[in-house]
Amino acid sequence: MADSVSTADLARWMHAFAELVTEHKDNLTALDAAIGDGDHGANMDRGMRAGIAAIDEAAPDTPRALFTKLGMTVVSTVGGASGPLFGTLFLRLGSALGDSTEVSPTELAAALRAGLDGVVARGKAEPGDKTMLDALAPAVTALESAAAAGTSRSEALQLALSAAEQGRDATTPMLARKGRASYLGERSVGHQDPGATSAALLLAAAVRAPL
Amino acid sequence: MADSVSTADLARWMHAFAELVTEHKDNLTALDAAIGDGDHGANMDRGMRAGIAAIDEAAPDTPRALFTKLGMTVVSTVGGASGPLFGTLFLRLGSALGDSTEVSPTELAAALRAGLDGVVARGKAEPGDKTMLDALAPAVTALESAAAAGTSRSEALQLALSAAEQGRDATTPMLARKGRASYLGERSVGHQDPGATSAALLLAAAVRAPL
Amino acid sequence: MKKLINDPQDVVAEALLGIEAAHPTLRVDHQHRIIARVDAPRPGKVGLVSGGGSGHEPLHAGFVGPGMLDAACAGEVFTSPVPDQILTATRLVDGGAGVLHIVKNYTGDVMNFEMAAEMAALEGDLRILTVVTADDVAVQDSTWTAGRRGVGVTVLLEKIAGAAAEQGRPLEQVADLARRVADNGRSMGLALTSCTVPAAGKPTFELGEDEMELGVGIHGEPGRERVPLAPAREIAAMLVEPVLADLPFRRGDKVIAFVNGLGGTPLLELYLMYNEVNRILAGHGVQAARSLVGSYITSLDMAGTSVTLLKVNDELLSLWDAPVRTPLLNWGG
Amino acid sequence: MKKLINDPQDVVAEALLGIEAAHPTLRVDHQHRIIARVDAPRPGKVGLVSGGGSGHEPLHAGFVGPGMLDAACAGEVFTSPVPDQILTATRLVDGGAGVLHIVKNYTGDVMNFEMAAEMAALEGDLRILTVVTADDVAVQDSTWTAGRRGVGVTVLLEKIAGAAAEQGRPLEQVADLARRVADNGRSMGLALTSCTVPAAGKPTFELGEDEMELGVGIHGEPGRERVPLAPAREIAAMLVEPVLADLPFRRGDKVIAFVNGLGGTPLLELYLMYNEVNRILAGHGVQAARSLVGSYITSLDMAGTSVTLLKVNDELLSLWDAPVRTPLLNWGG
Ligand SMILES: Nc1ncnc2c1ncn2[C@@H]1O[C@H](COP(=O)(O)OP(=O)(O)O)[C@@H](O)[C@H]1O
Ligand SMILES: Nc1ncnc2c1ncn2[C@@H]1O[C@H](COP(=O)(O)OP(=O)(O)O)[C@@H](O)[C@H]1O
Ligand SMILES: [Mg+2]
Ligand SMILES: [Mg+2]
Ligand SMILES: [Mg+2]
Ligand SMILES: [Mg+2]
Repeated sequence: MADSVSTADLARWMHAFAELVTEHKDNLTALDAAIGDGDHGANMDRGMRAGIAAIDEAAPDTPRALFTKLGMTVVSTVGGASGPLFGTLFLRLGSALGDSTEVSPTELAAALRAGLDGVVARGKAEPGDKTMLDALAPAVTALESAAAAGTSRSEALQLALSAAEQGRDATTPMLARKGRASYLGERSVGHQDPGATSAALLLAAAVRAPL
Repeated sequence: MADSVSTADLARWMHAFAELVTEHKDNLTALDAAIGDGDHGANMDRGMRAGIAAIDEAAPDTPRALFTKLGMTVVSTVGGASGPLFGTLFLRLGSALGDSTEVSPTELAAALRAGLDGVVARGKAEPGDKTMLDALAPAVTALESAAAAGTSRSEALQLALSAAEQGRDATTPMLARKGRASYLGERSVGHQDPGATSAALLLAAAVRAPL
Repeated sequence: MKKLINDPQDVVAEALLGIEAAHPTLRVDHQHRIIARVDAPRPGKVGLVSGGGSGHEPLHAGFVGPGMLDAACAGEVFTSPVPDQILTATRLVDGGAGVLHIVKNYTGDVMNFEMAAEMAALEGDLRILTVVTADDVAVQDSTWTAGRRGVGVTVLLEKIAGAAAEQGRPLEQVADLARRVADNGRSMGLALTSCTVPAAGKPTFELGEDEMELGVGIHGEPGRERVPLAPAREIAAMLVEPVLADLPFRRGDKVIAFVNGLGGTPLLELYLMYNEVNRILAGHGVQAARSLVGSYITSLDMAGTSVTLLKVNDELLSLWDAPVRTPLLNWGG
Repeated sequence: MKKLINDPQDVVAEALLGIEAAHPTLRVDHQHRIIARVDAPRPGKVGLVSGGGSGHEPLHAGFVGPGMLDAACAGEVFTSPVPDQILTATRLVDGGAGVLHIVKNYTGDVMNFEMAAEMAALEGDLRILTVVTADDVAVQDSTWTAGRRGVGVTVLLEKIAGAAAEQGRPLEQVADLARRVADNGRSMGLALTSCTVPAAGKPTFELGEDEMELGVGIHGEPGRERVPLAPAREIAAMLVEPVLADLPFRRGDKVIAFVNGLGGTPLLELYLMYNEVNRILAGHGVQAARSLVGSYITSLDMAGTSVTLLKVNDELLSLWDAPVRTPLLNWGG
């Protein structure tokens, strides 16, 4: 990842994420119906639509302003598990990126790490629990390695996306230990986690934007 | 109708009626489901089973004792519209036949007329209202004519049964004005009345017994 | 058929055992299937007896208690109780001031209560008056027919007459009041699904995924008309407008507005319906002075709703507000 | 999908309009979707706030009133409320004695209430304690998982803690009591049919005509096991035995026995179930000192039932019996 990104780039990333969520809404809901309560698509879509509308209106000029607005909006419109978790992810991203107008690859990776830590602190899950962490955590690690190795941005994002998708796919055989799917015990095995699926879309959006 | 019948004959008639009701239970219920509340089969079956058990136990030796026991039992086990109506029919039959050990054809026809009048008094329906009266009334008239003409018993009962069945069939195109079917208004047209169907079975039982 | 039951034949008997176990304020005569106030008879108080087929719970057993019914007679599912049973209940609650029979207008119910009253008359000294509810505007009224069905207004009547009896009013007054309620209430119902009678084991009628049955009663009888599925807003209009037009209810009238669930409909939907009903009433200048929202007169597991409006004056309102202590209606000092 | 609704998106908002219109004792903040006692805040009284996804009505809005909740927060259908909303409700009911948050144990509910409490802490001077219900024995408990779901005991807890708050007890005491209720209650549920989430438009899960889902929660999550359709007697055993074994409840224990309908189940069946439950309890020497039979914590239109047992002593019983004045629970002087 050779070059840095602007607040406008980050906003395009979030627009792309919102679009992907809308496109995959029904699938997210179907995944959640199988092992949860069938609202993950609606939750994410409601939150990202509101979030995008809020940042479009506020036209924030720093990463902090962008992600704080987005995170607050997601927290106060989604509810459920994904509201506080994605909300916290965005709020932490905002705090970590701060007011720098240009974000370096290393800064971005570090900010995502901070976001991930926020999700862990809020949800008290670990990788392997069959949650969004299982997609997010490997993606952040991949991004950190790429930043350290000085990989090109598009290649680094591609690597992070692959890691997220592998992580997402790896949730299928897992036994859920957190969230609603944990109520199913053994019956949660064999289903892909909805939250890991939307987390992978976050990385897909970075590739699509492109960031 | 040349010869008279005994209390034992009358009891066999009621046994045959109970059997026919049990055999036609599902059909009676299906007819009632179409234009009523779908319980006519269960009602009649419950009532006649209890009635038969009661007369078998009491072993009445007069028509009055027989039909009073039967009528009271039907009244106190059936409920709904058919309980008081068939119950009243039986109770009036009992009063009209009294304690004579041998019942002449004319007496039987007169007793059924009294029973019919009891049903009219209780239910305030008229022929043409799409009720059990539409089968009962022509049957009683046929029996009266046959008794007056001195027709053989088996032929007279056959004539009464035909009249009952014609009356029953004639309920199909009628618009119901009494009982639950009346709630349907025009939609009651085109369905055979369940009570007329069970009333026709009463005559069929007389033929089957044979009375 | 998916139901929380054992043998379909035992549904009523076993539910009565449950009612008895759950409510120490009620006494249950299992032989006669009578649910009575534990303190019946109340000397000097007019007794209130109602009853009907089972399958409409909480009607009537859930309304037995101080300020409402003294006894309820439970028939087989959708089949009226029998005269013996009604007579036994009547004797049980007679405190010397006479007994009011509250009867929903169905041929079977009317005849069985009538026979009970005739049997009582033969025995002398038991005074019985009868009020018949016939509030369902889906059925055309005529002297040539069995007339209208008694539905939702029965609940309101039992409450109001119960309050009057509790105040110690004499039988004639309680009966007059009850008749005023019967005369001033109108209802209409709609089914989204059929009910399933336990003994039948399958739905009483078939209804497509995009159809509703308009003008149903509470026994799974087919309604007056099959109509396409519609939003709550339109359903409310289909129910409220004919009810309003019938009495008629006029601008300035005060009503008790009762949105009832038919057994399989959740409260969330009933509150949503109540909003629509209330909006239509406001549009007509009719004031919902009081409301009742819930499943109080049901048709087994039928999904659907009925709307009952009762025109009230201050007297009826104060009787409505008077204390009541029954399993299902319970309020006041 | 057959429901009495308009646009699936508007279900919650429109039901709140209906609740407001039907209950003058409640005040509704439509922007924040808060249902509060009209007289909130009560100076010096501990405030009780609960809330959760909608679709469980009457929980929680139907339990707002003197002797129970001060405010309820309604989320989207099956989605917990959001921190802003919870914080607004908390401020609304704080009479200076602090506020108890009553939270059902779902990841989303717990996190959103937690964030609201953190936001309140940042602002200072608002004291909040939280009690979490986690009574569903169908879910295996473990420190490694999200733990058990909060289900039926929530209703009993809101009543008992509400009575304690109404008596003027301090926040710590009310919270302790609430925790004792949470610790001593256990539940298990069974679905005969799936529910249908309005926004989804079709049943959450498919269930054959001769199957039931054992161990369901209240969100249409699949249960622990799919079992063949069984009579009420066996269903009662499937629910009560694991509940009894879990606490465990022992011979001589007194309980409040709560047989709940999941939204699409008629009262007749619930009373029949109550009879079976009571019989099993008696067989174990456990005494049903009080009962609650009805649909109080539901899962939209799901047909099915849940059984909750709460072990009680005289103090809890007297708090249970204390006066309560809410739309759905209403009794006492
Ligand atoms: N404790 C947790 N930590 C991290 N992620 C979690 C946790 N609990 C649930 N999730 C994620 O949230 C997703 C479900 O979100 P959603 O359906 O929107 O909320 P809810 O479960 O409240 O209905 C799950 O698929 C899972 O990835
Ligand atoms: N007023 C009446 N007079 C004569 N027969 C009647 C009257 N009302 C109803 N019936 C008869 O009763 C039959 C229905 O009986 P049943 O189904 O057992 O009772 P219910 O209508 O109470 O469910 C009808 O088919 C009709 O023949
Ligand atoms: Mg979900
Ligand atoms: Mg019938
Ligand atoms: Mg009937
Ligand atoms: Mg959810």
